Amino acid sequence: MEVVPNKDPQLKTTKPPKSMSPWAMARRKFMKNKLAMISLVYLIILAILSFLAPYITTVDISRVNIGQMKLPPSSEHWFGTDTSGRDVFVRLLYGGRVSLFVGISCTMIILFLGVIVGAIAGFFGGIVDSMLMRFTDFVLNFPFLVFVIVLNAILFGKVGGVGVLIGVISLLGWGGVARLVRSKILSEKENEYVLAATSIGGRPNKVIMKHLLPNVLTTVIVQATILFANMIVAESALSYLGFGVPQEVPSWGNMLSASQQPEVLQDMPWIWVPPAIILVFTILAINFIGEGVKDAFNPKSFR
Amino acid sequence: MKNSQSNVNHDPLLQVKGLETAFSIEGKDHNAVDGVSFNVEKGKIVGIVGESGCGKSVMSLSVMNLLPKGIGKIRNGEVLFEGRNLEGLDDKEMNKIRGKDISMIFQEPMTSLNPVFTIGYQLEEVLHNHFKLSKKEAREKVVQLLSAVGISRADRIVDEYPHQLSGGMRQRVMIAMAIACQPKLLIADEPTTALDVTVQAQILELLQDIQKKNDMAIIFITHDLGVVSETCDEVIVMYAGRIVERTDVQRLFHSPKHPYTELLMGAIPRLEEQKDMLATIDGIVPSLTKMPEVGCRFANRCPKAMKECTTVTPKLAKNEEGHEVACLLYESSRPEEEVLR
Amino acid sequence: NGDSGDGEDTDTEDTTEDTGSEGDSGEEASGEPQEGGTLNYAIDGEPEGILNVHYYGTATDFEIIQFAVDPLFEYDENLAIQPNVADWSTEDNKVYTFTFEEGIKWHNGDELTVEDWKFALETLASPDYEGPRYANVETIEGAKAYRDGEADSISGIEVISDYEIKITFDKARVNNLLNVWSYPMNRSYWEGVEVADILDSEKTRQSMMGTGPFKLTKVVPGESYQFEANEDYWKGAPKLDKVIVKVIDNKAVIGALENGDVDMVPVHPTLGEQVENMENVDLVTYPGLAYYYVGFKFGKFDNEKKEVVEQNDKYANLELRKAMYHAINRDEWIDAFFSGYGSKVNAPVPTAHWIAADQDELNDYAYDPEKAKSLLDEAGYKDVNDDGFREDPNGEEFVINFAHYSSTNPTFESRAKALTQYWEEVGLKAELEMIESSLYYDKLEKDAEGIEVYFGGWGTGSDPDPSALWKSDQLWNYTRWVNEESDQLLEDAIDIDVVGTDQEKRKEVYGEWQKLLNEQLPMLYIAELQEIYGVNKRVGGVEFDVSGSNSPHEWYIQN
Amino acid sequence: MLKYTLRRLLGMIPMLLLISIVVFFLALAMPGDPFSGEIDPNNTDPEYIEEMREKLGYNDPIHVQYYDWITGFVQGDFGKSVKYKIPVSDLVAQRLPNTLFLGIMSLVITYCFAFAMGMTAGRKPYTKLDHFIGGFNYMMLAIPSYIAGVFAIYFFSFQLGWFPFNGSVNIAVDEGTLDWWLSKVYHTFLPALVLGAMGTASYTQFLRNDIIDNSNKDFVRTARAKGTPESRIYNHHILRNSVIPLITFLGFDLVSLVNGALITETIFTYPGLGQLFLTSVQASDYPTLMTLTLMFSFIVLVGNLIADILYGIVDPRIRID
Amino acid sequence: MSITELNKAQTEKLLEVNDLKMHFPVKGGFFKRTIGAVKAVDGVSFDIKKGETLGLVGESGCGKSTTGRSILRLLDPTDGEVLFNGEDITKLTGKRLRDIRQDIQMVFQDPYASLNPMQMVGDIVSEPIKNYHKNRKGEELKAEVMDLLTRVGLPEDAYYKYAHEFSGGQRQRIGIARALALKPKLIIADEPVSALDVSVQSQVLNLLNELQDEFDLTYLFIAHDLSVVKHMSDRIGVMYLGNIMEVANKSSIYAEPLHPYTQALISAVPDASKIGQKRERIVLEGDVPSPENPPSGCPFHTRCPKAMDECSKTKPQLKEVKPGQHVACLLYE
Ligand SMILES: Nc1ncnc2c1ncn2[C@@H]1O[C@H](COP(=O)(O)OP(=O)(O)OP(=O)(O)O)[C@@H](O)[C@H]1O
Ligand SMILES: Nc1ncnc2c1ncn2[C@@H]1O[C@H](COP(=O)(O)OP(=O)(O)OP(=O)(O)O)[C@@H](O)[C@H]1O
Ligand SMILES: [Mg+2]
Ligand SMILES: [Mg+2]
Repeated sequence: MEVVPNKDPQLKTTKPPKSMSPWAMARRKFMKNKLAMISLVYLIILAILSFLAPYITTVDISRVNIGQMKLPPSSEHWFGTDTSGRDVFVRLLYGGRVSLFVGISCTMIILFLGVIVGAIAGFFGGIVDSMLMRFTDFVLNFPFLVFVIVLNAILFGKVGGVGVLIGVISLLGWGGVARLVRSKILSEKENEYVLAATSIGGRPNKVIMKHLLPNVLTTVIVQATILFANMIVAESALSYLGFGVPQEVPSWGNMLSASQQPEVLQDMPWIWVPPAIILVFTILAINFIGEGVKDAFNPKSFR
Repeated sequence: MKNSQSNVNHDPLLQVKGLETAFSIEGKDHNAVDGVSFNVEKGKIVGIVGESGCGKSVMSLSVMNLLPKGIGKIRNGEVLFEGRNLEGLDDKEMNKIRGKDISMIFQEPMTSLNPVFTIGYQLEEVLHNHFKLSKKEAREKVVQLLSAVGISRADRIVDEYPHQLSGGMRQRVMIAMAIACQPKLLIADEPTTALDVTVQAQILELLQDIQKKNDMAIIFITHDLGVVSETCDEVIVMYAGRIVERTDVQRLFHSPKHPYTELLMGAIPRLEEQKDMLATIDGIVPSLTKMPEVGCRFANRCPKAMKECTTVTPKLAKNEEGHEVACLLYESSRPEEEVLR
Repeated sequence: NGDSGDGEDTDTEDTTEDTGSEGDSGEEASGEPQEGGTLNYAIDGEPEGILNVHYYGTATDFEIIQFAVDPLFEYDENLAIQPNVADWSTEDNKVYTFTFEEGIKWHNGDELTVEDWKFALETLASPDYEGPRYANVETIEGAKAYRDGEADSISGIEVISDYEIKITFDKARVNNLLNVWSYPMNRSYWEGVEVADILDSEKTRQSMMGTGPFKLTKVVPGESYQFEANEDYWKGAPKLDKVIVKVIDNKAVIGALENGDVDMVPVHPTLGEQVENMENVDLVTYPGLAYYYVGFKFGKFDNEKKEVVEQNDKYANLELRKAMYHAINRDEWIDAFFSGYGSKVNAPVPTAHWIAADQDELNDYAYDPEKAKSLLDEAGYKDVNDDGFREDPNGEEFVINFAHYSSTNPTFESRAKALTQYWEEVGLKAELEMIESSLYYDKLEKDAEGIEVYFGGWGTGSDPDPSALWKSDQLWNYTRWVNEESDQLLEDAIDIDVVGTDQEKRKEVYGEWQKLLNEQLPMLYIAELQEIYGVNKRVGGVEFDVSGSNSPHEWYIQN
Repeated sequence: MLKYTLRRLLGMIPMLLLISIVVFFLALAMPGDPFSGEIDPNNTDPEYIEEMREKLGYNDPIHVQYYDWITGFVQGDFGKSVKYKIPVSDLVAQRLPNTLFLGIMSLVITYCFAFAMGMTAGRKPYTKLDHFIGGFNYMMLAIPSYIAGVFAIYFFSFQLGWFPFNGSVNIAVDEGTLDWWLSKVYHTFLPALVLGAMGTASYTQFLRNDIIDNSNKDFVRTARAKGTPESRIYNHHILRNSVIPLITFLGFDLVSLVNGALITETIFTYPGLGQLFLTSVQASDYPTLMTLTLMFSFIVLVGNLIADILYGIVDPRIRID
Repeated sequence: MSITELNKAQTEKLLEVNDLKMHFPVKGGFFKRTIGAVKAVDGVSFDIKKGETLGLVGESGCGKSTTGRSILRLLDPTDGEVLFNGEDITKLTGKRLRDIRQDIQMVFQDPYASLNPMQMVGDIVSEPIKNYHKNRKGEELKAEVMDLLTRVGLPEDAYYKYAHEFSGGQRQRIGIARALALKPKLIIADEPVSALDVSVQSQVLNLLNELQDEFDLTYLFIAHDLSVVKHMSDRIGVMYLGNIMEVANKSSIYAEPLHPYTQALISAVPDASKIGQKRERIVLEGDVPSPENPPSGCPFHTRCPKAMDECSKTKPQLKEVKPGQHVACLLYE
């Protein structure tokens, strides 16, 4: 439904209500969404705790403490210790650092690549479009997990580490975003305001930057939440399988891979249940935020 | 006027009495149709005009009991069809009437047909809904119907999908569907608005033909006064959920009484005459949540508004000529209590 | 990969940490034997599916094969070789005469004769043979010529009768018998299959031909294998009707044992405690023949010249190695990472082996960080720049670059890390590199850059000769340690002129050798492990000793 | 239709070639002998290796090597597995049926559950039941499949003992009999459930939203106006429209099945291609690895093709010819 | 506008469109080659004199918008020339093209889609100025924009609001203000009122008329509603399937339409003035053919009640049949 405030030029009696940009409206709508807000708060707290982990605790997380292995939760070790005698709680924080970092970095890079390719293809069309889209199709034809694993298998041992993982994931992951952005641009391009922007003398780059992208951005933001969740899952799954973050670096997936040891799975739930729960909650939270954002940006609410 | 004669044996085909239809918006009910009463006689074409958002569609959906479930509901009033109250019938009962006694066509021929079923299938469905027919009979009937609405390749069209037809053709299909069971009343909600003039002319011609042939009554909803003047017997002018004026078409166009009607007529450019300036109505129809509680709803846009217009609600009343109007400019519209005060 | 070259023995250290060696000691189930029934036997690693005793490559495959084959000789609880299908006699340890049990039937009804063994030996010596067992026939006279295509037959093999065969080795050795291939191969069954095609053949992949207590009746590749009793088994019909070997994931071992889905499964030491606590399952342990060590790289090997060509002096200092040894708390480490199902070793021979030296004669480098520190101080490894870590005697930064293989098993990382921590506690900076296990031994073999100190494991076979791992001209001498005395001792130990046919004499020489290695510490010997099986209480008649289990035909299901 | 399919199939060829080139270069980047598995890794004799390299054409120029490899590949010569020492084609032939079976079953599960739940929720949106289904789906979406798999084994196999935790069939039953099929279904059910659950949640939500969307469409109003019973409107008019996009997902499902199979098969020790892939990575079994990688890409390609073709078949608005 | 003024202006042709063609390629086949063309505009010629309003009517899809957009070079015409002040602008590129847009502006059909929802009204209206006059900024620019806003009948505080806060009519005013910002000479109004309600429509039409006088504007007024076009225009061009069928003064076109299509079109318009008298409608058969394969000869012959054999063969050219009245029909050969 169209929101039509009483704006008759004649009736200047009513004080004009504060005008709101679509962003502000979306923000307000988002803030009203309890589930999304709780999720956001959760995520922010989690992020802060994780990124501040080195300042919160001075424990050397890589240290193996033979005397303190497999201890159940206690006041000293809130979530107990793992099979290497490392404090699960501390590792959880550090794990969050890695998992969130990988998630965010991959999301950012993927969005960056995807938006650029998609926007260029969508806006210029023609040859540029077909070339870029052929290439995108090509990238999309690689089964994601399979190629990440193969590439990691090749690259590990040569240049290991989180960076490689992020690079590989990003390189293989941008196709979907590019497609989405392109189709969104194509449909947005049909809107007369884009024609208008050209007709009033706007140069192409300005039309893209100022008119198209902001309108595509809502889609991109929604997509970003989905991506973020997916990337966190991808990281943890890869790490779980042993092709992700190097084992000595704690990440939620690496912590979860402890559940592959039957004695841990059955008798030491404190080692793997916390990362599992945190992971599930985080993904849940991101999904809720995504829904909230999608709702808030629902075009029916403005325009 | 026929409907002014009080003939006890001769009920009007459709009687709408004090209909109030509300939508719940953010938990509160707001009347989109606010106390509307009118009759439709057998075989007559009643036009309903008004600006966008004034409740025309909601009114007709209320009659059909097709309001969106959970959001819209009839709060008050009754709808009598051939003397039988449709209000309160359950879906099953209502389904026996819908499509058979009362049928409806809509504004958007492009989206009103199900894109994944063939034309024939969708037409047969209405027949199956109301009659026991064999497949073959139904199909024959469908081809007949399609030819009747002027589709030339009827036997081939039955196997085509809606997207293969043009807008005008689809609207013809919709009409065929609506008249399939020879209903007594057809509600046409802006059936030509989405069509080009030449196609509109075709469709209007067709509707009038069919109406004559089947002796059907039609409620013809539109915002195009020109269309009304050419097709309707009677006209109802609605504004913001209420009827502001109602009379036969000649009288309305020759001597509109309500300022809203007047302005509306002044606002459209006409082919016949050249005006330098068109009449304008400032502002827009207030949205549901912003409807004034009392007084004339048109008051804040009305150039002839008086002080009392915002405090006294005019009622729709007949003047001596049988011309109904709801405006305080006319004595008849003043509610008695208010007069007394 | 690295293999001690013994037939029955296999990769001792791989990703799943199977140590498929056979051992000693036992455990007995009690209860009433019952005829019939099905035994569910599980293996917790994926087999390669080479169901051919002459070709298989991993211990996992042999766990399947073992039900259907019957070796010519077997080993007793002291790892002493005993006649099984065949008995032997020799005068000089060069020429042997073997006599076969008569009336033994192959699973297809053919009778087993010496021809079948001859056929096996010829196959292994064939130039087209693709399996890893040529070494087990190499010592037979004429085998090399046969392989090189210079002869049509192996001159050292002489069939005397259907049940008698004479084999001449190229020279007299103490271990000729231990080394020679001891499984026959049904000649008529393989009729028409070229040697080159055996490995790919259906007969290798989908079926099996043996003389053992069970016949393979069905294969679901990579998943399960069904055996039925060989009623004609020459030692008596098996008590079980059926054996089903299932491949299960390591994760599932505990659950499957607990709910009775499997009756018998090898168990990783870390799970020992859980199995021990199960009511329906017995934990069976026996001494293993594998040991873990920390090796040093003393040089680089040239495989063409067969000699160590470059020297690496970083760890040449014996005091340094001793200090590093003393710094490690092996008891604690074994307890932590193997739940106590293991013990320290002080030489590269598991204590259960008959050649193991008297442990009292070996130095026990007990955990003693103080001693380690003083040794280091003495050797000149001091912290001169006060960064908390010792520098080398020249005052240069000293970092122990320690390598360990990695897999999905996260304990590898922590146990390796724990070792580096021990060293850091005595002031030696240590850095850990985890190397993908599929590349690990390859890198060790090639003396890859960056590997200085490394973690490894090895299994000793029933033939104790460790030459392949220790002689300075051997590729698998990963430490590249060159010591003439050691080389000499190893040669002596198999030299018939020195030790004769006397096991005691041989054991003595090996004892000397172990003492030497215990002194010189080219490796830090860490631990030997026990073999552990989880066996459901309903299974009876199973006995284990250091050579492995008894023949499955004696196993039964009880109420 | 046929023409279109043929044309699309032809159009896949250049894409396949490109992918094969990428895979080829990946293989070159791998240590060792990626293509054939012919060089005995235990034999380190440099002469032998050189001889084998020459024999196998590793000293040829790259394009010749590629040509040899790809022509071999097209003819079904995928090389020989390093780990299993049999032709990779045999290995694939052994495993493929299992993966197919798992895939089909998980699809069936996905679609059954998604339809049941999606239709219930979509028909009565914003009710308790809808919220319950929604909440359930959010949970399902948030639980990564490997966690779900581990849980499923732990709970259904070990705690309750309802389902086997590994393998694809009970060896004791005879192949081809009804029992054998039942046993296969029984063994495949749990992994298929886990694999299918991934799709179920998103499908349910999609179907629900689409049903709600469609129930506000003009054509639904038309159907009501002609007196069509409510149940018929949902089961017929709306469902048909909502199912169309869903069916086209089938193609894309193949893609997610490939990804999902890697994890699920590994967790359930289910001997399919996914598990084979992971073991081949771990064992550096390059010929197998390369074959599977190329095969998986091929599956993705086919999946996309199927999606397009299905779309043309089920949606009368799309005309392909 | 008075008659005398009109006469004076008539001498100057501001815009001349000659045989304009705009064909959109249809891609298909294996290699996505061009396999056909949508002949959206297929040889359109007309001219507009300074200060006058030319109305362009026709049914939907007949190429009105495409014509408008081609003139502004939002599309690159396939063929033909567009002379603006005597200069052919179809081949212009870069800076010259941008310059020409200072003089020709456009008002769009959809008041909802033609305003960027992310921009404040002030930004929308000032953007064209910023595009061309980098030096104008700050308060001066703001005052100018405010002035424009008041001029089109919007409150000043509209400056800080967003499009979604306005009704359809008001948005159309914003669009008009944006078009006016550069003080163009020609405004192409592409169905500026067809999305609006009658009451609002009249406001916008009145506004456009006022502005024309005030800013000395020339309009190309596109609409499908004949009465609206007639109300607004001095001359009217009737389009059908990418072709102009008839161009004439509005009085003559209404009084005596010559082309059968024009006749049908005019008779089809329902008119309240004719109430009561049942008039004869010319009801055309069938639908408009697809522009992808238009009929040969006269594009209208498939539906023309007066079609002759000849019509399917020869494509009639626009000819002056009566003074000031050009018709493309073989009836008047
Ligand atoms: N589903 C709905 N929910 C809430 N409000 C509604 C709904 N449908 C209609 N309305 C409101 O009811 C009022 C009347 O709407 P209605 O559709 O009857 O107008 P109309 O006269 O048919 O207009 P138009 O000419 O645009 O069709 C409007 O204010 C509209 O906002
Ligand atoms: N970018 C495009 N690509 C392909 N075809 C197009 C494109 N733009 C317009 N067309 C086609 O050109 C024809 C003319 O379109 P145009 O928009 O000019 O019509 P119009 O007269 O403005 O109609 P309306 O009254 O609906 O706005 C139509 O058939 C349309 O489908
Ligand atoms: Mg309506
Ligand atoms: Mg247009």
